[in-house]
Amino acid sequence: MKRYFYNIWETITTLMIGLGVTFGHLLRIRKGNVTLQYPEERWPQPQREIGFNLDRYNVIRSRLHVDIDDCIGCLQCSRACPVDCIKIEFVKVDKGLDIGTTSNDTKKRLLVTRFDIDMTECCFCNLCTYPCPEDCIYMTGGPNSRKHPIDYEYSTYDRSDLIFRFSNVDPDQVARLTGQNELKVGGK
Amino acid sequence: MTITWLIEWVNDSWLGFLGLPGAFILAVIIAGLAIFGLVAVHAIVAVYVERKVAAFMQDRIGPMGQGPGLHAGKWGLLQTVADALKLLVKEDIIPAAADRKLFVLAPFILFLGAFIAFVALPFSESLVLADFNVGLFYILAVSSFGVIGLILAGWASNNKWSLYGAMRSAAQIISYEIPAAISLIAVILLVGSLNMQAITSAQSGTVWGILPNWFVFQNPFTFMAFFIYFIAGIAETNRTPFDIPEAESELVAGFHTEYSGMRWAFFFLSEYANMFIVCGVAVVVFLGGWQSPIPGLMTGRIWGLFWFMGKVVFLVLIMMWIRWTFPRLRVDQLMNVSWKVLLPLAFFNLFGAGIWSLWLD
Amino acid sequence: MIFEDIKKSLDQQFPDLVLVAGEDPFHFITIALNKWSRLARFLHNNKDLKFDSLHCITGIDNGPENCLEVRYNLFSMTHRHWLEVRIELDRTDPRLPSVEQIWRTADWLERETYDMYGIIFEGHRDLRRILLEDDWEGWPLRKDYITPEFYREMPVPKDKI
Amino acid sequence: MGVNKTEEMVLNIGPQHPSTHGVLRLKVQTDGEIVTSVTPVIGYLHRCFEKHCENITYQQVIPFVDRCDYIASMNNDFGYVLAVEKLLGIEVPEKVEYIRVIMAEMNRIASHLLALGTFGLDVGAFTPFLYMFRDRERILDLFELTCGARLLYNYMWVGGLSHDIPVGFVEKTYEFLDYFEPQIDEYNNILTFNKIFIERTADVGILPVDVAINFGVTGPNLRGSGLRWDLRKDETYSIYDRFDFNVPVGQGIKGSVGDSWDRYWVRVEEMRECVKIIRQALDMMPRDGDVKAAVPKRIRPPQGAIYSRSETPRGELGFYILSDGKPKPFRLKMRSPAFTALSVLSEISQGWMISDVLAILGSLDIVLGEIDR
Repeated sequence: MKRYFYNIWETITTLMIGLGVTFGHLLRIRKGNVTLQYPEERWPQPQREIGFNLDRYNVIRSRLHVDIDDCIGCLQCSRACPVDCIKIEFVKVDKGLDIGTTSNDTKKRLLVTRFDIDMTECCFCNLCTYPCPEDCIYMTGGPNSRKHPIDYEYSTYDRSDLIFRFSNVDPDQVARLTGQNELKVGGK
Repeated sequence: MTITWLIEWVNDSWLGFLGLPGAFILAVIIAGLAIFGLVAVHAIVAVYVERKVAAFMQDRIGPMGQGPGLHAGKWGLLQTVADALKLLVKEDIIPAAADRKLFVLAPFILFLGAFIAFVALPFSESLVLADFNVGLFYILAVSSFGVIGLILAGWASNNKWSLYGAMRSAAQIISYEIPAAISLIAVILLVGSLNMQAITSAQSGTVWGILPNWFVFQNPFTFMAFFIYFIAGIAETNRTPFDIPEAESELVAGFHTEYSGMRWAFFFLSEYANMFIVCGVAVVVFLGGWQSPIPGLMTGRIWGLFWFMGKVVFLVLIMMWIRWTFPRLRVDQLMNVSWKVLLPLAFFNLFGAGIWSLWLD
Repeated sequence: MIFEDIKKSLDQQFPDLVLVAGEDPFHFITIALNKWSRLARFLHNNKDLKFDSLHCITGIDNGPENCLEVRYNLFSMTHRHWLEVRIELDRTDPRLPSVEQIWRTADWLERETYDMYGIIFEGHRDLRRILLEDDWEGWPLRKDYITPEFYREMPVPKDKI
Repeated sequence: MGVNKTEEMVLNIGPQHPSTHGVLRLKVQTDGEIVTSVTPVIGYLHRCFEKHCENITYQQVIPFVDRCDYIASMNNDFGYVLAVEKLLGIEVPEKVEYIRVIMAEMNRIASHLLALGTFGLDVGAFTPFLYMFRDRERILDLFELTCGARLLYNYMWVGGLSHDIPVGFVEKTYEFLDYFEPQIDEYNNILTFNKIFIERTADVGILPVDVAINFGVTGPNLRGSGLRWDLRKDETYSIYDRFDFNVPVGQGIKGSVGDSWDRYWVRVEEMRECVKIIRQALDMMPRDGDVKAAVPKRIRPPQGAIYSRSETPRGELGFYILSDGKPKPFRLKMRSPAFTALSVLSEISQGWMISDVLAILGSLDIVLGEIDR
């Protein structure tokens, strides 16, 4: 009998405490609100204490971008990729020809005819960006904002739009520079 | 403004050529439309309020919109309207294996149960559609009519989850009718009438000096009866912590798993209508109906309506508050609460109230 | 108990049980297939050993020319010692006694090994595929497994670009 | 009474169901509301993790390990890199160890928050779930600040970390801990000591300790059964021996030892211990040092096999790695704690009601990504 009434008493008190907690939140909604109203407000909003200042990032995981002019076709990124979403093909250029240098003053020896990244397969592990000797593959935004601004929505209507083709070499140029169509296909 | 008054009014107006039967039909249609309007508006407002209240309790801000166009009005005020429109134009799906006729019928039966109970609710001193002398009994009787709709819905869907939901809700509603009714009897005992207006009038004046002479304050037994009735009422409307018939995490959506579009909206509508009925009865029986909380102040027809609605909304808000705080009971615990806690307490209350009234005499 | 003691007590109980005992870089014993059932019961029940926790069952395919292998990692919660038991199996008809009724956790772990390698655990009460579909063909983790072109007439996806 | 039995019905809970925590299917045999047998059917999320690992290098395995237990990726990474480092025999710098411990414990809090929140959701409490997600979000924010990712981090590398912690991380973490500790009391007020919640979970799904060991149940589920067993204490790895913390166990405060409430309570208490560990680690952490100093250029472990285990929020995560001296693992077996935890479900949920089965499932805290791999 005592247990019966104790149970009722315990029920009433604990439920009242619970009601108190929710009521407190109901009253403190202005301070406690955590909703971010997406189209009006966007995520990195330091003034709202949600998220952090972009300068404070070490790294950001976002869309991959390649500065193709700096690429020397070393295939390091393609080898590092665990899901094989980077496809690179290149042509060897004759020794005498000059096809420019990268921003690190490395002389380019290979003409990258194809540099495709399938972002639908990308797992955002960031492993491809570390081995790059020229720092030309990186994820947009964050600490790399000055190289390429962030693609905030990063959404398309068509899946095929998520396959990014970076190479800007046209076939005529390949023939002119090499004099032959001997393509050495890279990638795994 | 009873239904008789309405019939006479129609008969006396330029529509008099219809004769008494025609006037009767017209009056019933007018009254029905008025109730339906009230139910619909209440549902729309209550859904909005519920979403906001829930959101605020959970540190969210709920439906929002900050301008015209695709947004649902400022502060999301038009959110439920938009939802209702969406439900209206949604595809109506009837599962191939369902019992077609019953499947179509079930939501209307459920809604009807909530709908016809409104007839006897006294909204104000003179605003009650049918002021019968068995008003309270009538409301209790017809509001359990809806359970037939629930069982039909669960059965006709031909879905195991729905069946479970329906069976649970049948057991639940039948169990909770009893403590609810017995706690109301404690008040009926004191008033000596089942007439809703008579119960309201019995609560005029003051008690303990300052408090209004409502039954919730009048004596300790009716005070307890109020809580018993309110808890049982929450159970009757299938809301958390007694929402086992639709128990989202167990039964997907319980009896309305297979429903969509407007048919589903009728389930929703009747849930909110049921909430209104339960709170309305609680207000009339325990909280002085349309009487002002400060006796003598702000009385009159319009104020009466205001007080009645205000009290109902207050109780509905408490229901929401409870819903968004508690976990759900298990089905056997639910029965335990009803039969082993609420029912003995209700009987004890009835007994106490009887002694109290004898002692007062 | 350290490994040497465990081995000593095993040698006492079952002479010529242990085929190989080595370090790779951790201690293990390789045993003959037919002794496993009795050994398991002994390891579980013996008071000094009391390997009450079977941690992991690993199936291994040593290549199309070599044998299949099953490795058991046993641990004693009371005495806190480890033992790795290795059993080598014939590739064409891999069978070994089940320990599902000794360590109940072996139930699912053995089913998983069966699912991936086709190793049949005799005496298991419910030996079905666990992760793959019941009608899956082949044993995926064997080294000579060839990915099918179709599964139930659905093509198996390939690289897009 | 015994004859009063209705026809049994098979109820398929899942693969699409609000409270199966992923794509799990439970074949439940029911007699009215009473459950007579439960058969979990798994594999809907099978992604050939182990087959995949045989075709990629040790470094590339880490993103896939992340995706196994996606709720506690840091802990999974930790377990994996410990195994590979043991195989390689490399020592990592002091600072790396501290950062790893901080990250692992933070993720443990985040994981427990999710476990408790969804457990609340399973028994019908919606609001605590959102409170817990709100706080989990702050941890994820900290992770995002550190490594750019919110869920699948790929932060711990073999021999080091992908990045040093950013400027202001330590302060932000202290701030978070100060904010978080009082929140635990709030969860207790709204959920843990709520009588309805106690009624739903206490004495429900009792898992006796011998059954737990025999079924290989580990982690908070085992501790909920009353056994003081935590790898961080009992088989210390990394630098856990330097910290002062307790191992909470289920004591049957509201029911019997090993019931669902105890498993819940162990997680609540563990969050407090995590806070303690993080505080100590932040205090003791060396402020400078190269986190990539010990990262090997090429990971080619010597021939051999290793079984290494670590304590994740779900229990003991074991990796059996067989190396043949090539840059790719010859065989990598992951022994996932949730796998064994789910296998005990059919044992402990017989005779309970449908609602209880889901409550027990919630209290076991499974992640289907790890079970199906």
